[in-house]
Amino acid sequence: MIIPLLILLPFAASLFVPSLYTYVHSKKIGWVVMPIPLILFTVLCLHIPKLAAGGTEAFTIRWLNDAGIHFTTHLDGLSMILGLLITGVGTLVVIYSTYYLSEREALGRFYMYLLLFMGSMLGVVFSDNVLVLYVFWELTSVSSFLLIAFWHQRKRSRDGAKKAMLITVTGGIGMLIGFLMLHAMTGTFSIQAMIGMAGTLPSHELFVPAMLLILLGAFTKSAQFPFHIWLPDAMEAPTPVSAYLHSATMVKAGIYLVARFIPLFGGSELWFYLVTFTGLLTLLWGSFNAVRQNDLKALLAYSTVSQLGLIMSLLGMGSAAMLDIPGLDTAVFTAAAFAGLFHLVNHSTFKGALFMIIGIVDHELGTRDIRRLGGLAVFMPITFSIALAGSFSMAGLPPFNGFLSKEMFLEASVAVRELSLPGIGVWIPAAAWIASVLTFVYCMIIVFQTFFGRQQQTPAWVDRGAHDPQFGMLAAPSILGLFIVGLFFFPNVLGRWVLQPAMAAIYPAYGDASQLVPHIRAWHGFSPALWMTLGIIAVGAVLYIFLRQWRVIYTIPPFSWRIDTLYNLWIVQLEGNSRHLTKRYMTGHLHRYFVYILLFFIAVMTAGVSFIWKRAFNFSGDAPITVNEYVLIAVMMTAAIAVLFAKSRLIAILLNGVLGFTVAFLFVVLRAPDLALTQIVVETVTTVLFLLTFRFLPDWKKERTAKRTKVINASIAAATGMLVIVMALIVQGNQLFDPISSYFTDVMEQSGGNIVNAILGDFRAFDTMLEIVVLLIGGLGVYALIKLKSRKGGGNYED
Amino acid sequence: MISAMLTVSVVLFAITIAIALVRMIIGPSMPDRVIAMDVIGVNLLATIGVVSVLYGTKAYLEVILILGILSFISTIAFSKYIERGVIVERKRDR
Amino acid sequence: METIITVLVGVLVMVAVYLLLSRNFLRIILGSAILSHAIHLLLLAMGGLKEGNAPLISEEGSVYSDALPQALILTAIVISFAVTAFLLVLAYRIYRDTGADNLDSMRRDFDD
Amino acid sequence: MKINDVILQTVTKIVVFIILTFGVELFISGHHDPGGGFSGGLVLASALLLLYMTYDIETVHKGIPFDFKKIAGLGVFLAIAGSMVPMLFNEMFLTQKKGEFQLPIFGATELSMELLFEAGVALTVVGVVVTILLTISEDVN
Amino acid sequence: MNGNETGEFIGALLILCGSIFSVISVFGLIRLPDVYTRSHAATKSSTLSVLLTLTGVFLYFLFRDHFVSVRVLLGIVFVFLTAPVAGHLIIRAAYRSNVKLADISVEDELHDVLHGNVEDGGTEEH
Amino acid sequence: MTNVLVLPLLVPLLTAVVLIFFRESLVIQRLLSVLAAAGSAAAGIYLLLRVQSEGIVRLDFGGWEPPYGILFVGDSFALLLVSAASVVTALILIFAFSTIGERFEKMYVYPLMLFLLAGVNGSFLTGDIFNLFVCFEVMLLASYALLVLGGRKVQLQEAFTYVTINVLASWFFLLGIAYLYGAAGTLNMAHLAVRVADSGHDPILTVISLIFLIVFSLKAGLLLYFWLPGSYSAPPAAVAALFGALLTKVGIYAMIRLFTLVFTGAPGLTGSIIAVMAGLTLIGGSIGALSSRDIRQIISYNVVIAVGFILVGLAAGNEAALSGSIYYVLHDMVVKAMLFLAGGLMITLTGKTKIGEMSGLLRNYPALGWLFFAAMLSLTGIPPFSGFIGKVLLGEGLIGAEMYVLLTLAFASSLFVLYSLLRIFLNCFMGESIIGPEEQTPLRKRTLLPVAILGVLTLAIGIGADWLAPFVNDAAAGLADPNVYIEAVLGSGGTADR
Repeated sequence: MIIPLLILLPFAASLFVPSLYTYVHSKKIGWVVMPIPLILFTVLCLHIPKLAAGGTEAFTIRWLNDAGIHFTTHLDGLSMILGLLITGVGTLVVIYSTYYLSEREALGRFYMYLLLFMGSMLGVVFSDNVLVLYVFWELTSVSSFLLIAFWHQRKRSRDGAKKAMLITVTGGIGMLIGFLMLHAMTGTFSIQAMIGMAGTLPSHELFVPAMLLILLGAFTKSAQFPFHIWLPDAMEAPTPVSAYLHSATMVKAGIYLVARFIPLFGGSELWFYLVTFTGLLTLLWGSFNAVRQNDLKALLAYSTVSQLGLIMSLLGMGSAAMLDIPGLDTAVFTAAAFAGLFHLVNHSTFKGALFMIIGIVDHELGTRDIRRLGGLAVFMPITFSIALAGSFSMAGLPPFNGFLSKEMFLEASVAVRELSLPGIGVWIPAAAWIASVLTFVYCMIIVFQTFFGRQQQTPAWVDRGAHDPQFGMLAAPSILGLFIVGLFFFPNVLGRWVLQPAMAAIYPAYGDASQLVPHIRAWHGFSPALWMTLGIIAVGAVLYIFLRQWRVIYTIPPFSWRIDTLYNLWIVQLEGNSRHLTKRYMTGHLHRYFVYILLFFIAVMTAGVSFIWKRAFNFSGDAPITVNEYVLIAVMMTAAIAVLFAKSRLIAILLNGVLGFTVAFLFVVLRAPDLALTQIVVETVTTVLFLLTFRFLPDWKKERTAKRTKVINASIAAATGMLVIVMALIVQGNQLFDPISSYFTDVMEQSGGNIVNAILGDFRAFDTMLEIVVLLIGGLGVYALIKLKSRKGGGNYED
Repeated sequence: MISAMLTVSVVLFAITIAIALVRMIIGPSMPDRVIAMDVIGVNLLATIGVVSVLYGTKAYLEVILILGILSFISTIAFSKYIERGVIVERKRDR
Repeated sequence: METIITVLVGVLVMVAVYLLLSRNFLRIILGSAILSHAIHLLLLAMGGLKEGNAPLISEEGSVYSDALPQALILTAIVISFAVTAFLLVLAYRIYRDTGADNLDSMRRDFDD
Repeated sequence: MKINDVILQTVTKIVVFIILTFGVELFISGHHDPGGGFSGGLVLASALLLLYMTYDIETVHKGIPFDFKKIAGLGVFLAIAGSMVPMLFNEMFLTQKKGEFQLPIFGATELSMELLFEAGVALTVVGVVVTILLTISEDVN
Repeated sequence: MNGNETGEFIGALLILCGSIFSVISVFGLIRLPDVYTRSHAATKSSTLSVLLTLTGVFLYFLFRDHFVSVRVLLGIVFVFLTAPVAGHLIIRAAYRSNVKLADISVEDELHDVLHGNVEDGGTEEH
Repeated sequence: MTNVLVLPLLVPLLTAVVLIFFRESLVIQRLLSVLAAAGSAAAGIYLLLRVQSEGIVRLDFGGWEPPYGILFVGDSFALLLVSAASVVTALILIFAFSTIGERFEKMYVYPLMLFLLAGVNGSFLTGDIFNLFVCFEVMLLASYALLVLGGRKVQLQEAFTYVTINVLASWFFLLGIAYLYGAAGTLNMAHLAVRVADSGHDPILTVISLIFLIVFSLKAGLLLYFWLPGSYSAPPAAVAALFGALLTKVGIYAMIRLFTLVFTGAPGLTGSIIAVMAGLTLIGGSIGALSSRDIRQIISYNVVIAVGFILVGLAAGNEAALSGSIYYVLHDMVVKAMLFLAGGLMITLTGKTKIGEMSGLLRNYPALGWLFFAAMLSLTGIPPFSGFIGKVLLGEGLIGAEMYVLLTLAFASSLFVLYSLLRIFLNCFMGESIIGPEEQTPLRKRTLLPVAILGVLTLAIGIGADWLAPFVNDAAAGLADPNVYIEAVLGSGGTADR
């Protein structure tokens, strides 16, 4: 029961925040908001013991009974980790932003978005129903859009927001299809129920597409290569947002999703390959690109990309435990998954802290460009120490929590060779090692280029007396800093209470989760991982020292490539090409449109008629015909064809009149007096109308039509006419049923009278009623058309 | 006998209409065409009379009158059009 | 009879479609008028042109031509009258406003 | 230029009367013979057209001072409202009530809702056709 | 009965005569040199032909079904009334829109009366 | 009595006629017109509830038994659409009160709108194919008149295109009816269904059905949508909204009705044609939406996309897909109206039409901006707005029918919807505001109110989809099993006299 309330609380609160302006000084809104995540965090913490004991908690609020979509929440270890991060980091971020954002900003809107995001994110992790999960998933995209575009006056913010929205929604839509496929396979929307059926699924033909699509969703959200491009641009958001959404929580949603679905897809080799290698590639690409950045925030963005790749690849390796390979030591792989979860937490702590620090630097100095920074350690000692902790943790150095998980990662990358699968060999450890070296390098850049060294020239901020910010702003990063260190010394507390239940959720098949949780030790002998770490430090240091020398490679083609270019090209091309293409066929020329429509008619009907061509024509039912009728029809055809060659419009109108009168006469011949009557009158009135309206037209000029167009027009006309004839003959030759009209005759036999008028006035009086309505509308339309003159003539907009 | 006579007259009327149509198409002046149209209308009216005799039905007798009326109206409309360009004036004082 | 009427309908359709494909307003409107003649005749022919009497019960004989299509045609005539009138006035209005007697030249003016 | 239309105007006075009579007859007799509200209405409208052509709008308007849009509206209203009457008697919409009436001039006449309906049709047709013609004519002038 | 058949025959004969007249008049329409003479053929003899025919029709129904068709009578009256007026109006229109007389014409009496103030009459079409 | 069934048509119709007499009195015009639309909605909803308990309602006009007379058949599908159309019209009318201007109000704009509604409702309810044609014409004539109202050059020009193309379409419609009558000898749709089934789905009838396919494609804008972007972007906002919300839906309705009820025999051929057409429509609409810089054009192309999206459900043809389509139609009516109104307001307020010409409107008109944003999300199918549920069901149906290409196209189209509208939002609402607070045209609350109500509606349909579920399920079940409809019309014994 409590969990849905947890999700609901931020949403409800977000509704009220904007109106707080009336009551609360804008600077203090943050303090009103802050208790919300704190309460959530506390409540979640209270659940830890229950989960650690192996329990889970589920609760359902019925929503769409019919479609089987309900708000089912499922609290287990995995969602708990994310929940704690969301609420915990959330609390810190709110505190931080209270100091970070100026009171001139639209703070009400800011906190509203933030709360919206928080609620959505909680929804994502606690939902058991895939569709509800999708609901919240898209809401996170939306709120992220709003937060990135918070400073929407800047074009870069808008572009970044657009990019993030487009990419994540693309993934989301793919994921939705994947979910629907899963539903088609299992008949349920509940993840837990699906997991229960995991064994039967791999043989299903939709299994692989569903997996690919769900991975698409996860990869786009978690900024995996090549979808990572939105994340650096998302850094246009205010720094608290970057710290919160784009490093600690939202980007972890994809990781969460992958972890969540390991029980379902983990048995597939394809899954293992995709997740592991996408992760590694992202890790490499992200770290490689991070080194080249000059903007500290961009550097952190790429480092986030790379770290996300790291976690992703760990989860991939972890899923290998479920591969159906006899004699496999699964403990190695479960350890990888464990490392992944561990690093997930660690990353949130150190990356959150780093973002906040960068924010402080930016806030205090007005720049984030490392080329203009340097020597800050003197001015801002506290800031510096937190930055140091965060960076070293990220680089994988003791005594910080990153060291532990990094070590485990390296270990896993070596151990994964045990899998006798093709293509693993030396690649995984090699990639892991290279990426770690690069990580080391950029971590050193953060620390040394920002806080040490000297400034090229004395910037303005030195004179202004840059210093550590006030305590409140430092509080949040400091708390994270405490965790960075604390987790190094007491990692197993986390392991036992938080990570173990999560492992149980990932590997439900292992009854006892405690065997899945390795005891984390800082020192674990001279393992390959340790040697690798030493190598990283050595090579990394060298690389850092000679940074300026080798950074030139970023200008050489394969290294200078950026996926961004592809995106921009694609967007530009898409808009350009679509404009071009649409202009090509939407010319606005009526003639064109008629040609399209008629050609379509001709094509469809030719195809159709060719099927029934064999149905013989049958002329035996034809009524006899007399000579005068031939003459009449000849006259009609002549008149009609003569219209085509009429030299003046009056002749054409006259000929049309003649045609109308002869049609009326034909009605006489065909025993339709009412028709004849009406036709004659209508024809006359129409002719008069023609005369009335066309006084002002210039005599019609001979249309200068290209011969080719004429031929085309003529052939279209001929084909249309022929099809009408052929189809009519076929239908006449094969009348399948008697018409219902004998009924009318029977009814009328008793009373006598004009059957046609009886049909019009009684049997089908409704048609007649609407028909005069049509006429009335026509009259009103004509009246309005003539009387209502445009005031501005050809203005391009509404008057 | 009677039906033969009637048939002949229908054919004759048809010929009339056809010839008038020729006049209408070749013109040369507008009034020529209008006259041709008038002739067609009037002859059509006669033809319908004959046809209703042929078919032995009174159903078309309305048509005759209406054709007469309308042929008159359209002729007037055309002639006013030719003469003045305006068929219905707002105020006749010009 | 049905066959020849059908052929007539076909010819009318050809003429009408050819007219529709031109640019001049009046030709297009004439095209639509002829098109409606064609469909009325076709509807009638589809009911079967029995050598019956006009559908008036007072007439002698017990065979009547199919009255339903006739009723439908009557409705269709009225509707096509309304539409034609509207179309005509629309073309007239365009001409009065812009001096164009076809859409293309109108558009040219408009784009300037 | 003043055009002398005496001949036309003289004939029209008679002819219009014939046409009007015929038009009314046409829509009343629609039940048994060809005709009915629509063609009757059109014939009436053409009589009016003839008047307008022979005289001019303002002259005719003095004699027949109607807003023809409203006449058209009235026609539709009659047709619809008449069809709704059966609904009051809990019968289906558009059910036609029939009854024989002895009328002084016409003798035994079958008066029915149908006639009201047809009258509505005729009025609409007259109203709309004249509206269209007048609207354009006024604009042209 | 016999009288009926005679009556029917008379009707049919009138119709036949009417149709012959109509053909003759239409020959005039095609053969005569200018619009004024053509209108002569069209309005005079054509009207006669129609009147004959309609009378025939009237008689036919009168004798066959003993049916007095008011509509046909009305029709006859109507055509009788209107055809000359229609012809008159067309020709006046023709004249005022300057349709040329045939070359063989001898005199144009109205010319002096009208010309000089026909400038707004011409919407001639060719 | 079942006479209530005719009210959704009759009330607007009669009101419209009465309003002709009150041309000068704006108060009466406004009051009556909105009451009429509301009354029609009330009748629709009442019937909808009744259908739940009593099954399909029918009304034989003049008491003539089907198949001889004309009748209205109210099943859940039709009535859902009737109710939605009436509600949306009522809101658009309210919007029109404060935006359309007195000039228009005296030129019968409200009667015309009501006529349009009457035609639309009639098309939904009728059970006779020729009457369907007539109802179409009522709607079309009204739309012609509304389109030209105001008489700007673009309007006239687009109206000519629109009218002539529709004349051609109506001609095709009559052609189809002529052939159909020739072959099957009846006009009643249920009776047609019986006869078509009796003939063993004769190929001739299938070919005839292709003509109807063309007709309704033209009306709905399925593949043959050339006329649509131009004519929907020409008239004033209220009218455009009415068009965007209602017009194409009628074509869609007719297509779904006919191909689920009458021509059910050759799902292979027609189904695949519809599938290809829907796919191409999705592509064309998506491309079109990106191609334009004119706000109304972009929105109009979104109409095209929606048409493709909805008819994908017909192509799949199974119950899930059909109910998805139904949800989506309802959703689309609401959201398209909202979008057109919001877009129209932007244009009215700034006097510009291109996205490059506006900026920062969010600062001047925040409420409008967020409503636009909500409409955008809803149209993209982002939950919890109404587009989501239809999309999910459609997706399920397509997976069930194993039409993966179409599935991809349909879902990818949402992305183009998002992108095209996001362009508007980012360019026009965000960014530096170019209108100072003192020079901005004021936006009155009551102008925005209908838009806001539509926004609430789309949210309500999304979250409260469960209330709609019984109706939609009933509708979809009726479409999947035409016998229910046939029996309701002809009676279980009615099938005897085939």
